[in-house]
Amino acid sequence: MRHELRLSGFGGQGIMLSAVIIGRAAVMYDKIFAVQTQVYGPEARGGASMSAVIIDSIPILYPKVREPDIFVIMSEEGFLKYGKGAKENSMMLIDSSLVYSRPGTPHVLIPATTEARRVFKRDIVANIVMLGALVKVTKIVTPDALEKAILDSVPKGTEELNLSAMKLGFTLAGG
Amino acid sequence: MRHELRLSGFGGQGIMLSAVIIGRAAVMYDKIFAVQTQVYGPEARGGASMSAVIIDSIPILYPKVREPDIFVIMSEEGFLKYGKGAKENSMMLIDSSLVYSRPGTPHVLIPATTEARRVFKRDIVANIVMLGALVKVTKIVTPDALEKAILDSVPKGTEELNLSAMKLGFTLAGG
Amino acid sequence: MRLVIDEVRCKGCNLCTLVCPYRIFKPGTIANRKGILVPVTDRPERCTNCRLQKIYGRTLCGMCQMICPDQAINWVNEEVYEPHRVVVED
Amino acid sequence: MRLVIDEVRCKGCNLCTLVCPYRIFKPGTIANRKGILVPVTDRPERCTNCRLQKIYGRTLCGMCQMICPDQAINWVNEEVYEPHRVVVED
Amino acid sequence: MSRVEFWQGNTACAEGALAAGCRFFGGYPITPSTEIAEHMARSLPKAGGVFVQMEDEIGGIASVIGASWAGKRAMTATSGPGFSLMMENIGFALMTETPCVIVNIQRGGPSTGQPTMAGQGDMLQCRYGSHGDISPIALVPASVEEMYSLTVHAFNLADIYRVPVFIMADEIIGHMRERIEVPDKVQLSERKPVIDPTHPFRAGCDLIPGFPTFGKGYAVHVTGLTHDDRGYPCTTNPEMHEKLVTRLFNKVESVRDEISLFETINTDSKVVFISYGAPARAVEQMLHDHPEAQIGHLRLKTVWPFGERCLSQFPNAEVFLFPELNLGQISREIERHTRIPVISIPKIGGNLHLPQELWEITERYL
Amino acid sequence: MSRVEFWQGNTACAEGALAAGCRFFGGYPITPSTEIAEHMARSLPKAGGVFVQMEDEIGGIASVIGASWAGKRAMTATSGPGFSLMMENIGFALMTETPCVIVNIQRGGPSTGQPTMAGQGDMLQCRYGSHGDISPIALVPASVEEMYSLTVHAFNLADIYRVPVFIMADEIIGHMRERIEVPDKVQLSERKPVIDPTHPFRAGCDLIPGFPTFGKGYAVHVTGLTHDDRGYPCTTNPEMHEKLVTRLFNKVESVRDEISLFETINTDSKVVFISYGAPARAVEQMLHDHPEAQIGHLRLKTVWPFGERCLSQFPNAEVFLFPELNLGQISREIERHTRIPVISIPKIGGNLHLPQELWEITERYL
Amino acid sequence: MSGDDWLRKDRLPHIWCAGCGNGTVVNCTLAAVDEIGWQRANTVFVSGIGCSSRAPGYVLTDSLHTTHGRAIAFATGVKLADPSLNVVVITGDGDLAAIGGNHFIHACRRNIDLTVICMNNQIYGMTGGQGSPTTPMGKLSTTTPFGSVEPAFDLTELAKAAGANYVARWTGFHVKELTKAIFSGLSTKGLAFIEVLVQCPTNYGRRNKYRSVTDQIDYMKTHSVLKQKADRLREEGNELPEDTIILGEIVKRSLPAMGVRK
Amino acid sequence: MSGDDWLRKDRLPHIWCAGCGNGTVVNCTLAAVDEIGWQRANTVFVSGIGCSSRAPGYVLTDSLHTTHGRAIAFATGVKLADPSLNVVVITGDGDLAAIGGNHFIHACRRNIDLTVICMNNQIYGMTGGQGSPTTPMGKLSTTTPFGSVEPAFDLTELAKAAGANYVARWTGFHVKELTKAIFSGLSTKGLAFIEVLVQCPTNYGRRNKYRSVTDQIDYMKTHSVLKQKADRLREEGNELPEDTIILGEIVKRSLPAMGVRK
Ligand SMILES: Cc1ncc(C[n+]2csc(CCOP(=O)(O)OP(=O)(O)O)c2C)c(N)n1
Ligand SMILES: Cc1ncc(C[n+]2csc(CCOP(=O)(O)OP(=O)(O)O)c2C)c(N)n1
Ligand code: SF4
Ligand code: SF4
Ligand code: SF4
Ligand code: SF4
Ligand code: SF4
Ligand code: SF4
Ligand SMILES: [Mg+2]
Ligand SMILES: [Mg+2]
Repeated sequence: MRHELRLSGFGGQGIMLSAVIIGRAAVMYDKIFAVQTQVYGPEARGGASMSAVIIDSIPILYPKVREPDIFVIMSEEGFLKYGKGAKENSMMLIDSSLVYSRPGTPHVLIPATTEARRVFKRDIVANIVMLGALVKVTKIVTPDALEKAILDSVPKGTEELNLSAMKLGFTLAGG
Repeated sequence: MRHELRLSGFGGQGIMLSAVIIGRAAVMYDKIFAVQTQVYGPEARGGASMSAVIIDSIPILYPKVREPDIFVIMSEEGFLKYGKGAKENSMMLIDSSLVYSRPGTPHVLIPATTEARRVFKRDIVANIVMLGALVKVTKIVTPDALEKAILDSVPKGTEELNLSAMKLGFTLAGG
Repeated sequence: MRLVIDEVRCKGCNLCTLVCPYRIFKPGTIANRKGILVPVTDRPERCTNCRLQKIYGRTLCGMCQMICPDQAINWVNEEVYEPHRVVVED
Repeated sequence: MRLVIDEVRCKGCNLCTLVCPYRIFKPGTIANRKGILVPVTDRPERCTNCRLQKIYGRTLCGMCQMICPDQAINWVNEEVYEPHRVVVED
Repeated sequence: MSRVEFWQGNTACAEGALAAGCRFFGGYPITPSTEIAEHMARSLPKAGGVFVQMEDEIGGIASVIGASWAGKRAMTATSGPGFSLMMENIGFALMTETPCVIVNIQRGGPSTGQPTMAGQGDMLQCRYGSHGDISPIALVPASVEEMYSLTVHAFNLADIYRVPVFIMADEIIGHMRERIEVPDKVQLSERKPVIDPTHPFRAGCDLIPGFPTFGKGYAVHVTGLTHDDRGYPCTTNPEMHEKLVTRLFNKVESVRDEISLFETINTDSKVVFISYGAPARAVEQMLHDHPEAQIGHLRLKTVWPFGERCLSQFPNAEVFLFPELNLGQISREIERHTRIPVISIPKIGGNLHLPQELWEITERYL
Repeated sequence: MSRVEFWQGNTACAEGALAAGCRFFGGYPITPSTEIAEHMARSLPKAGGVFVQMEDEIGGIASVIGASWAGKRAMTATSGPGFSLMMENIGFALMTETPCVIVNIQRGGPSTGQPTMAGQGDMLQCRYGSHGDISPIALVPASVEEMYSLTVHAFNLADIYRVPVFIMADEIIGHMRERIEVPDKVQLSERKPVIDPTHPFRAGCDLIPGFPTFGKGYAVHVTGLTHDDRGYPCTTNPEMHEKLVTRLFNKVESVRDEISLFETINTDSKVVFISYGAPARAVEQMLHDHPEAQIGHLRLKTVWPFGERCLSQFPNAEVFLFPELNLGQISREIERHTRIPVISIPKIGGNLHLPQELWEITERYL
Repeated sequence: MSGDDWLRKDRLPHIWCAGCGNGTVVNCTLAAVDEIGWQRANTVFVSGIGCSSRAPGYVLTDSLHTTHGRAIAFATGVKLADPSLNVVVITGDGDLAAIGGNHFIHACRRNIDLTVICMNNQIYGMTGGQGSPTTPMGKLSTTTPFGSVEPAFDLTELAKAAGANYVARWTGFHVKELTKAIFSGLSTKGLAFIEVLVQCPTNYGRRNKYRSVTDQIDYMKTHSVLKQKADRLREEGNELPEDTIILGEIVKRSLPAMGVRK
Repeated sequence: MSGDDWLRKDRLPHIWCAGCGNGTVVNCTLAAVDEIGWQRANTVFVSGIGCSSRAPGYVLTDSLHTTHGRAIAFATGVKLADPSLNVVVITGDGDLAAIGGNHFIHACRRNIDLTVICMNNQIYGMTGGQGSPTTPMGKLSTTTPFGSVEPAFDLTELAKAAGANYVARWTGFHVKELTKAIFSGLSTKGLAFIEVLVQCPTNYGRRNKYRSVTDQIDYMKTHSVLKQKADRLREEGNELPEDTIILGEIVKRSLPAMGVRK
């Protein structure tokens, strides 16, 4: 069941946090295996940030993503740098509020940022919206595990907001 | 004609300078070969300072003195530390004003410091007195070379004094 | 002279909006492709630099350009747009 | 109490000769085996430390000891030399 | 008992240190090791320990050595440039036999190089980087779990052998997050007690003297100069120097087979991989993907001292293949110990060897 | 033409530097190298150069690198502890391809060790002491004459290859005085001119770019970060890093047989000594004392890069005997290149091997 | 502004975050350098490591981006080896005052003819927000998670005590004054030190409850006092609040200097 | 003097030259340490490398003789790890102010509870007489053969600017005052810095035409002025000669300190 997931956007969107939440959900609550990595580097500041998660039911040996089969793309530059070469039978979740391009491969459009702003007046939870949608579409972790991992990871006092964002993601992904 | 020469005394007596003068005399004026080495080390401050010269008519390979055949000893501690074990057929020049012990091996007593004080009112030239005596007794360098090397090495304005000291050395050594 | 914000360089910090005595810069509202809200200029012809730089031959005010940490604010010479310049100098 | 210069430690710097208000230390003239001219003491019984330390139970003056960079100046208790002490306390 | 966590390698390292009783961290931030310092800054005060951010790495390691003499388990963490700056005081720690743990999360060098990319370019530096003849201990974790367990082990080795112990991880292992089972309790060793307080640096036949902690009345003199058994400087006595430095060298080298930890797979293979750190994960993946090929694997957990015994585990080996994130540093050491060809598979720039890439090379030798 | 002098090794080194056109010295005093600084302090101002005593060795090497970019031949001199402190900036010099000369008059280590006694304990440090994969050049004089001539040579190599060049002498050679014939003129090389000013770090097939001296209008950007041909940072591109660091490594390694200087005696012998620095004098004496034995001698003048060709000069060799003033450092390198036994004859503490002692060992193999 | 001619335009936009004050200081520096009439060919920018230290990489002159903390020592070599070069050092609070503190005070002591501009954002920006020697007590950073307990340096006082000929402090908001101060620094024979307080929204502002860049600029505006005024207030017996930022020329003198062009 | 109990008598005579002032400072230090009632078992002496830094090797307590310039950084670790230990750092002008300058100013900034005693002989004694950052301009050393051209540090001003709680200067002649100052330093919570000018006949005196140790002591006596007096003279508009040595307490304050025993 190995899945290789790549998330990209710009700094401040919480791309890294999203990746950690997914990994945490898998390891701590779904009791499977995950490895999370990311790109550091000052160039990532202005440009595209990227994080990756591998999920598997058996221990993960090679820790780096080789050919992602799932993408979460939250900025145009992120798409150009990290999404464009997606392989044929991959799945891409795109924040359609920020990404103009579209891949030739299967993808789902989620207007996460626009909706986050509209519903919560907070762009900042767009990443959690995307996570909800991601889990809905790909089922790489269980919704339950996702919820627990989100609660572990978000600042105190924002739990409700983030869970609502997650659910909005479920909804936007057709759930 | 290899000679291994060891000089010892206490700090401030000019033991190092003496060694350099001998080496210089040999190399620059007698056109033979010499290697000069010395003991550095903070312990030498209070205690005994030591310098060594090897003189040979052919290039010197091994630069360290192995078994000195000539000694110049200018302090009691210097004798105890560096003179006591002199080999049988060696020659030792001793500043009898400062050294109380006597070796069982051949030696010449030169009251260099007392005489330097008496004649020149300057203890500081005792080392040059000893050099004069050394050359007189052992002939390891020519008196002419010694004189030139002394002139090269002593501070401006003290040339006469030092040459007189050298000659005093010749005299004290029975010259 | 015409005031331009270089969209490639601007990162949307809004420092220019803070310093202009004429309030010529207003925070942007629409994100560009990089997700940046570039300020919009409000009647830039009011800028002293635009109006008088050519005449006096030196920088007047220039606060926005000086503080812009991204070297994104510049005045371009519009030789070809002679009429424009006249208008600006009004 | 008796003033002693430890010959093993003294390096003949003559700082003690500089500080004693009673001029108890005089520069030495004869070199010892190490070539050092250890100062000689001139009527050390004049030293306030020798005279009064036992009585007051604390260091009096002590300049020489304090400045001696070689920890060579000390006062030794001379329990065995009772009579001496009496003399010193004169 | 244990609990499961999803930790970053650097977090696991810091938590391992805390579990090992480390109560002092002195350091200076540098990518990609900074998370360790940051974790310690948050956690140490709560654990009754001290975190201090020093003015530079020289001060960082100096403060750690000072803290160790004051009786604390102490550590610092850094990366290449900071590691280079520590070299003088690392020599001091070796000369004075000061237990301490130094973590180097390796990035791309030389110089400032690639601050955020992985490398293993400091493997020979940790062995030879300080002047004079030295012999430190260096461990190389290949997983988040080992970032924890080898850090605990490092503190134990440091206290047992009275040496600085290096954790020579790389950016990949330091920064990746993965599953780790954190034990409730870890096994801890202690520093040897002092036998003869008048000769605090006199060692028994294990060559290791007891540790005279400051403040306990030993009045011990600790110096980086050549010293005698009392700890007193004696810098012009060749015999004393030889005795001291040979002991310092041998106390580690003579037990190198004991200290050296490694794992082996398929020991009867002809083609044998050697690896440590992140590249080990690539080798493991390749072995997993090609079980039929029965390739051997020697995974080093200790690189220094190098216990050559590990090589003899592979009696049929005809070639050693050695992927490293450098231009073949530990391969050079292997070459000293074997007549079998050692094929270095260097990779620099920050990428990790691909399993596929290793397989292609392997095929040439099968 | 030439003149005869009776010079100390350190004097000869300083005079060699002056003859080579060195016009900048930045350093920090340390025994047993200080005489070099002191000589430069006296002589440089008269030669129109600059002597600066910096606040530490880190500043010393930094100022030297700065001066080199300002177009001067520049050097520093130090010993173990200071050398350790220079490691970070030595890496910077390698990464930025800055020509400079660094003299290490080796004393007894580790740590402060034996400040006034001779050692050769930093031979591997000069090769591996800075983080990342590096390849500097290191020369090893064995006489006062070579302190002069190899210093001149070091400046030439530094300028030709754009690397820091080390003079790895020892206290014995640095401090002894002996006869030297000082040439009236020495041969000097120059830095390559810049070919393409827009890509100042682009190298031709010799892998060495031209040198864009500051103040000449090149507007060159010099950085210790991984950089492209223009000199601009590019720290997350693995290919660029690999290209750069491999080039830096290979520009020296690929010509190691050219760079490596050595002398041979009795090349058809079975028993062959290898040596460098002061121990070479002991070997020479022993050979002189036992001409009948026809012992071979390979005396290295260059240790890094190590040109293994020198070993093949002795086709009949059955054993290599290698006296060093350390615990066998360069012996380790030899072991990599030969299947013939390498017998290390280590000596630490400050004494030099006695010819007699070497002879006794030799006899076992004759 | 013809300071623009001094930029490596091919490298823009630079790597600094949106709203980072460093870019402003570059503007002021280049304006001053241009105004004083230095030529690109005989001007050298030197820096260490840090966000701030990336500045020389954007300036179209010979530029030396060195190791962390060592910029001044490298610059000393450049300047002494060729005094005809004009040498400007750009550094950060960590680079200058943490790891580089020793080179800093020694350059001030030697009074070597350099201009040193410190972009003081009171944090280690490049490495992600650790406390620096200028982080005010009580402020948050990733290594002072409970508020810094160490007193901060007053860099200008240090420079003064160490012997620099020219010392001034401004902020990234005071662009005209800063430009003038840099100009004065460039004109000074001997060491000129100009400290500029700059905002680091990403790593300092965010953690220390400045919601936006402009908030932090506002803070600098409202909490700063000119040195003359501060002196006067103090003389009148007033205590200035702890967090007052003193701006202006702190020292201007002409002690003996090294490395001055003949 | 029971300070004598604090000596490693088995190591005397020490390695210092005849007339070297270091031994005097040891006397004063031990007298102060003894007077304040510290115990040998909870007192630690730390030093770097240099003649001066050999001092802890003669003191019968735990003593840490570290690397050149780093004493204060090591001491910081000792003190923070176990604040119940009393920590005294003994250092030289080269050790403290040349290579160790950064640790010095940072310890002052942190105001960490150490007492730092600097034996300032204005020269590198141990390595044979090179110039140091406190060698006065014009003075001769082996690396300033034509007279030093670099200005010298005023170490007390540096310590003050950096934030130390207690700062004083005396000479090796003023044994009573020095002992008192060290006592005050030991009593101070926070960093106490005591600079002591000492004669180095071998490497400074000899080269700078002091014919004897006592000559140099005489110079220190005749060229020094108490701080109070110097301040008064200056206020009255008098200029003090360049080579005036200002003695006394320079600063005494109680800013927040680190590492203080609870
Ligand atoms: C020797 C060394 N230690 C640590 C680092 C990591 N490092 C890079 S930048 C930096 C701090 C920079 O702070 P500052 O000078 O204030 O610059 P800023 O990024 O805040 O502008 C550190 C610690 C390094 N590159 N080299
Ligand atoms: C890293 C390093 N650099 C240089 C030295 C050499 N060194 C030893 S002591 C010393 C100077 C000491 O000067 P100071 O601190 O004033 O002590 P003094 O001998 O004058 O008392 C130097 C440069 C060293 N030991 N280590
Ligand atoms: S100051 Fe410059 S970067 Fe900031 S918003 Fe204005 S134009 Fe854009
Ligand atoms: S130059 Fe001055 S007036 Fe013109 S836009 Fe900029 S700030 Fe406004
Ligand atoms: S002060 Fe001490 S060392 Fe000096 S002469 Fe007097 S007793 Fe001797
Ligand atoms: S204690 Fe005082 S009076 Fe007595 S000998 Fe010493 S200096 Fe003189
Ligand atoms: S981290 Fe801070 S200092 Fe660095 S570029 Fe971003 S805002 Fe500027
Ligand atoms: S060299 Fe100077 S400082 Fe060192 S012991 Fe001798 S007199 Fe004292
Ligand atoms: Mg900063
Ligand atoms: Mg000194």
